[in-house]
Amino acid sequence: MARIGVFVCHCGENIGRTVDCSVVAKESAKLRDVVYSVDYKYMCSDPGQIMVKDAIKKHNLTGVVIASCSPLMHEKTFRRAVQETELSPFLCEMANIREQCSWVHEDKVLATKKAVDLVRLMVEKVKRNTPLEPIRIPVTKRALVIGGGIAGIQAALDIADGNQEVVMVEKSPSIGGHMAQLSETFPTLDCSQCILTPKMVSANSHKNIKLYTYTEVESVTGYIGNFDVTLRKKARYVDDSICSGCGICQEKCPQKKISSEFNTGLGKRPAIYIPFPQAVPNIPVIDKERCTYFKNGKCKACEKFCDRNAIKFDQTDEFINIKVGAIVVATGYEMYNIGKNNKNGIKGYGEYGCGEDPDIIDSLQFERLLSASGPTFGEVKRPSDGKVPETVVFLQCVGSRDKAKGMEYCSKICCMYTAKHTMLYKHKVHHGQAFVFYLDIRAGGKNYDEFVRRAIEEDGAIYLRGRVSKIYREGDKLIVKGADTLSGSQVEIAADLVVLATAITAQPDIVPLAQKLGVGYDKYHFLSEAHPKLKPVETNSAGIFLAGACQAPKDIPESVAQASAAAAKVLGLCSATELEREPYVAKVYESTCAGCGFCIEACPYKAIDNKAIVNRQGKLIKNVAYINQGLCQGCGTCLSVCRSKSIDLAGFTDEQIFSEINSLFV
Amino acid sequence: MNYGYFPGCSLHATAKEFNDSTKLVCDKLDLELKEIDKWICCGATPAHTTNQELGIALPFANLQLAADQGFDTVVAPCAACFNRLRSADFEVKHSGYTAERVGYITGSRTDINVRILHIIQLFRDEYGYSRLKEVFSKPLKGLKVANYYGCLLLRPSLVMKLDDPENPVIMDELTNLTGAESVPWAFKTECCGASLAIPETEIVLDLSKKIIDSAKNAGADVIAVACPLCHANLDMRQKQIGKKFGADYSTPVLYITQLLGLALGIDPSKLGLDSHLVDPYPVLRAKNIL
Amino acid sequence: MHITLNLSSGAFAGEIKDISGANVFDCYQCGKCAAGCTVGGYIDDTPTKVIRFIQLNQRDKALDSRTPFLCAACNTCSERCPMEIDVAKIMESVRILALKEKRKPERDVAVFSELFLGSVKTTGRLFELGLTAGFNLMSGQPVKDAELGARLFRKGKIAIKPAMSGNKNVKQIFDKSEAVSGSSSKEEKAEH
Amino acid sequence: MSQHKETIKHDFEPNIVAFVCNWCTYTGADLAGTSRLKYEPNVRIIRLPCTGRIDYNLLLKAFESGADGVLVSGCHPNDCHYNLGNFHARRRFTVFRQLLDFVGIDIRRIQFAWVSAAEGAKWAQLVTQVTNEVRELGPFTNYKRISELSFPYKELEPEPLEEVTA
Amino acid sequence: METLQNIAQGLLERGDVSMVIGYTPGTIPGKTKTIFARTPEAAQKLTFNENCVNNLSIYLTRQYGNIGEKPVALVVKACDARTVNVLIQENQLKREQVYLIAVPCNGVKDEHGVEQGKCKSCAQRVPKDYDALAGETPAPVEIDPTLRFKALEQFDAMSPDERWEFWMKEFEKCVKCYACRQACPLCYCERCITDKTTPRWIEPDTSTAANLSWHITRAFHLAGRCIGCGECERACHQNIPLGLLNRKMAKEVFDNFGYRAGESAEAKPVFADFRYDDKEEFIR
Repeated sequence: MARIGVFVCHCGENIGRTVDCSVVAKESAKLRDVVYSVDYKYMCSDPGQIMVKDAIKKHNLTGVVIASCSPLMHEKTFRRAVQETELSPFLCEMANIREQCSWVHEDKVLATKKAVDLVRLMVEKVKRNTPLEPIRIPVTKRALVIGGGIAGIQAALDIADGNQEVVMVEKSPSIGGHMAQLSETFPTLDCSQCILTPKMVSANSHKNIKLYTYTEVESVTGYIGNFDVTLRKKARYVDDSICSGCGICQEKCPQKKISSEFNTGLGKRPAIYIPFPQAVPNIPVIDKERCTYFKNGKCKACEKFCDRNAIKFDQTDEFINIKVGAIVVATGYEMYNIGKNNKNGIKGYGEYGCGEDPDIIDSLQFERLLSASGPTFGEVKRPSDGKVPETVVFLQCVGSRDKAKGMEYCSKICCMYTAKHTMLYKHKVHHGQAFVFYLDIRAGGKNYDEFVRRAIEEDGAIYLRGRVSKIYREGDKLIVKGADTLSGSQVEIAADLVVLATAITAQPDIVPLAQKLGVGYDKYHFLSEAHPKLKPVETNSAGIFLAGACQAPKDIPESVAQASAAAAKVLGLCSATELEREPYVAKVYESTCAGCGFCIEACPYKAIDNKAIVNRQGKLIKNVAYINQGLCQGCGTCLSVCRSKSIDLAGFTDEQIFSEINSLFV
Repeated sequence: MNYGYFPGCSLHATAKEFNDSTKLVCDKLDLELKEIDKWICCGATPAHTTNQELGIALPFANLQLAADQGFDTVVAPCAACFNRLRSADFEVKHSGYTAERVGYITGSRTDINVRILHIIQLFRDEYGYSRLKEVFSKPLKGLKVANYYGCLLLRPSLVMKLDDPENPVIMDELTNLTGAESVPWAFKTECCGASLAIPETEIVLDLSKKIIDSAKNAGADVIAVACPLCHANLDMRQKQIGKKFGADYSTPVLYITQLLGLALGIDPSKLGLDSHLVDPYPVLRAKNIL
Repeated sequence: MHITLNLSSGAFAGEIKDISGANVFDCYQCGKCAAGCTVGGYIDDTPTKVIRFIQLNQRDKALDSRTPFLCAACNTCSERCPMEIDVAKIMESVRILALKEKRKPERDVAVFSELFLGSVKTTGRLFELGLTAGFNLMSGQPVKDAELGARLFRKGKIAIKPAMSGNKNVKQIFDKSEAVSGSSSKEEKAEH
Repeated sequence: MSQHKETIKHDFEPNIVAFVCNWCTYTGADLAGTSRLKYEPNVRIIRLPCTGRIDYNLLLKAFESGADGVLVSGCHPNDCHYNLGNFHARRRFTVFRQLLDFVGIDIRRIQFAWVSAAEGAKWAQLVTQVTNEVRELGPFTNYKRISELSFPYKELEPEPLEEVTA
Repeated sequence: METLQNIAQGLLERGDVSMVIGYTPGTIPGKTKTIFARTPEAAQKLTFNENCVNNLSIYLTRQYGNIGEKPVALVVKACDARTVNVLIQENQLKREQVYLIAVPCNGVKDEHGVEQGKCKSCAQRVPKDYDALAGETPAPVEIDPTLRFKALEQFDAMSPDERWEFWMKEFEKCVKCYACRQACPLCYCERCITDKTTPRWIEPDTSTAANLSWHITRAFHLAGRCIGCGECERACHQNIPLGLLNRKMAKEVFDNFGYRAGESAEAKPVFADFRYDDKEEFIR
């Protein structure tokens, strides 16, 4: 016979204000099998927990219902308390009378009635709970870091320094990401490459880091502690074990006029190329689409001149299988392009000429113009004719905060880097004038607002509060038609160069990866964290963590901080030899299973297989489903496709749910 | 297929050459336009900016007339009429509340389905560029044209659905088909002030000047338009503009249908080239087109 | 300029929403409409500011603004608004309300519309000569555009007689529109 | 969904059962609470790991037990904690709804929604909407009628013990 | 052209199959009964005519224990063969365990001489896949495929309440003899859900409510699986139009997922599968 105890928490005023807790306790006492019920101000406090423990002993309770906050909040607390008695922690259930009752209702009578119902449901459920044993799973002490930008590098280094192995994957030929493209960084104006390259080098040389560039994630299976990952190492056509990175191939390549990705189209590169001088690894890659040999079958200039015979035209993609225990996703962002050909749902800027005018550039391009390693060696020269622009107009919020273009969010970093741009521009072109069209200056951060003020006060940037309606060319000049809402006027500026702070958008190919990983994403395709406040680096897939701008627009300090946080999570995970997992897994009743195989097909984890039942003579009696408890994550999809009800799910058994429903309305 | 033709008030008065050229070109292309009997004014801008119901009921009444007369498509050369007809149709289709009111005002049913096309759409979508290319007999080689779309033809783009509101190409494509060269320029979708011409003439003079300047700077010999209001402001006001700004303004402004008519070898005087205030003949002769 | 704010601060915005369907609180005052406004050089308040007046419930300031009357209805603002607000329609609504209350901050434009519609009401179609002559008379500039008129006349572009006369159906549309419009939005508002 | 709505007394308060997944909707409902959004108190949530676990039996049983309305909610497509559970559920519900409709159960009484962990506001709005809609439909009496008709022996059940002894 | 008897005889003589399951004339005129021919002689008793209404594939399910080491030959009409496909899809059978003798079918009649509903809308004269064909390949016929769902149209015009009244009147008659289940070749579960007691999802009594619960379950369990052989309806002595429920399910599955049960033995069962872009207009 079940003996259930009900403990009703007031949560101070939080529950007590709307739910009459003493009534709930009294009503609970009337329920069949409830032998003890009580209400108390703070059940989660030490005295509250002691109360529960004492009652379990004194009344020989076989099950406990805590009516308080959400189980997502305190289930662990109370189960731990219960565990300290003789009772299994899985014989404790929570009735959520705070988040889903007292906080959302105002009528005390109805809220109390609902609270009583919620308790009754849980009493019915807990009566049918069984003591379960947590599942222990081994942990592979190796992490995968996807993405080799600053976030990925930082996470990899922190994990590696914590003495755990890291496999780092970068889809482009070199690590470094967007940060490698930047000139100086706000708010200190220190050189981006100067602070980044040492980290790139140590990521490459760290004994605990195995680096794969020009490599993508092909597939991911498994679960926390035990992921099986297949990587696709794309053919570089250069043997990275032989190549010394001398660069002679680049020099000899007859194709010289390919627009350089690293220089955002402002510079040129050959068909065989090292993306930038400080690239890590310093090994070239052949752009197959543009290579003369691959196109016409003739050339091989690079091969001829390579004295180490490192060029391998017959190289193919290579697949590498690795086992890891945790994954850090640090895939970064991409700048929104104002052109017509954009991702679905995002429109171009026809009013700004759809990016067809060479002197309307985006901020990343301007970074390259400012950068000493850039196409102009740090001199600000406009792309159309190489003239030094004397009037530069900066537009913030291009695409961002723009419902019509499909991006309603703030890109967060543009206010700061635009202020930086105006400063760096002024430092290089002393007689030049920078104008900035902005909507709001968002400069929250240490020394951030001071930085923007400096741009305005010391470096003379004129800030105009308003958007720009149209940009068009008139001879040598670009006419910028904007507004200054502070004076309530239209503003027209004849500019030499226009720089657009375009929105930070998710990586265009992030969705397939997210689906491989089972990580959620929002409508803008930024990856979803498990909790906006309390689990900012976790995802809803255990063992997979986020770092950097793949989650939302972020600046460098934030990306680095989140990367280190993700690394701490990974190290925490690796510090245990075994993981405990809630034993909510499904099991098959073989005697009634007809072996139809629906569950095998439907299982998202491929955790179910056929099992042949044979008699003593070895003759097949029948086939039934068999669930691998290690792979089962407990979603219960198999139950719903099982017609004979031959599968059940621990923790959410048919009987438990059935009696919950049955006790709903009395 | 025959099309219900809605000329609108201007085409029966100041823009009669638009009317003539439209009819001649369509005749030549065997596109049968039949004027909607007893059509009424679409109300233009004054109606919808004074009384919303009126601004929808007037144009919608014409769609009802067209439907009653058995037309399933209405063609309007005037950008303003086209805009009002499309807008009225859009509002009635998208709001039951509006439909009910318009039904009451016009005393006629509102669940009608009439396609509304601008004349240039007729050439693009119904006749087709490939066929057009074949029928042009007299290429306008060497003529540089600034195609001026203005506002009402394109915006609101959600309702007009004619072309890209910022970088439209339809008139340029037609121009290029005639053998003339359309020049890229910045003011093709700016507004000339249209309905303000009479009450706020000065504004219109300023706006029109900027447009003509931009076209001239882009190297255009003539400006092509598809709207009688644009034409009125750009052509008729050039002398006044010249006076106001102390410069000579004599850039011919032609209707796109006149250009097409010339390319089809239609007599220029029949196309109404004589009725412009800025005489286009000198330019056309200089380019050996006439 | 001084503005006092009080409890009923959303009232005017509601009125505008009933006519235009646009929620002025979507506007975050970015000024893109002002930036591209065709008549930006001639208006007193930018469209952004007119919307601000509506947001702040400044009925008089909005209705007495010349801007909605000088609006060329070219829709540039609506087309480019990042918040997809139909700004032109808001201007139209302000103007309709101003006319209803016989406010005419821009008399000439109001008179022109009146004459235009008057012409259409009596003849079913616009009689351009009558309109221009009438406007010039009423606006006290009888010889305005006279020279232009003479040139147009010579080109055969001006009809001397109205095209159609006395279309009954048109008069009915005008009368009923006026009646419907008078009762407008009130019931609708009650419904919401 | 106004925050400070005065409580209106209705003649009929519907009983609504919500079957929700643990990861998205249950968390979203928690978020509605944390954000102190107000909604109608008619819904009783039954927490399940995933919409994939929500078999048609549960929905049917809910109606049998006296629910006036049933709400099923889980993660948006591609957002499922278990990757695919909701896709399977979506397929089943598409057809099951039609079956209920076919035998004459008003399918406005059974509603489906995707509510993510971030959509507390959507949850609050959803519950209020569904409650109002079901309230409008009135009590679900179909089952009571067929049960009453064919349970004549119910009346023959023995009197409660206390009364006999008294 | 080979006759049914010849094929069967050959199979049994060669020992290719352990038995041939087919039809043989019954004792009552107009009826046929099942024969399990194990010898070449017995094969001569096989027959096929318009009275061969039964779906013999039920004898392939495990409960009958007919399948041993050797394959079994089965006489199948086009519709019966679809059932076999479903059984293969659902791991109840391997294709190599059954030898399909297809018989060209122009429609069958029940013992009262009534042509079956399924036949009126059936354009398939022979199965898609078989091992031997008894008789000649018949000329193809064209029948409007939407005819299958014609009978459902009457319900479109009815209100939910009217539909409820209609079905409750039908379900009221049910005595839960479970003949529908027993006759169904796809109800092969060893322990039917209705016999499960912990928990008891379906009340065992014969109140209309409990009957409704059973019939919803039966229909839904056959959704996307039932090929429409009609055995359930024929077995129902209370004449409950069970076929309508099955057909409705088939229609919904077809309309929504473009899937027809039994078309292929390789296809994934419709409810063990999904598409990322399945329709979801009904989800808020």
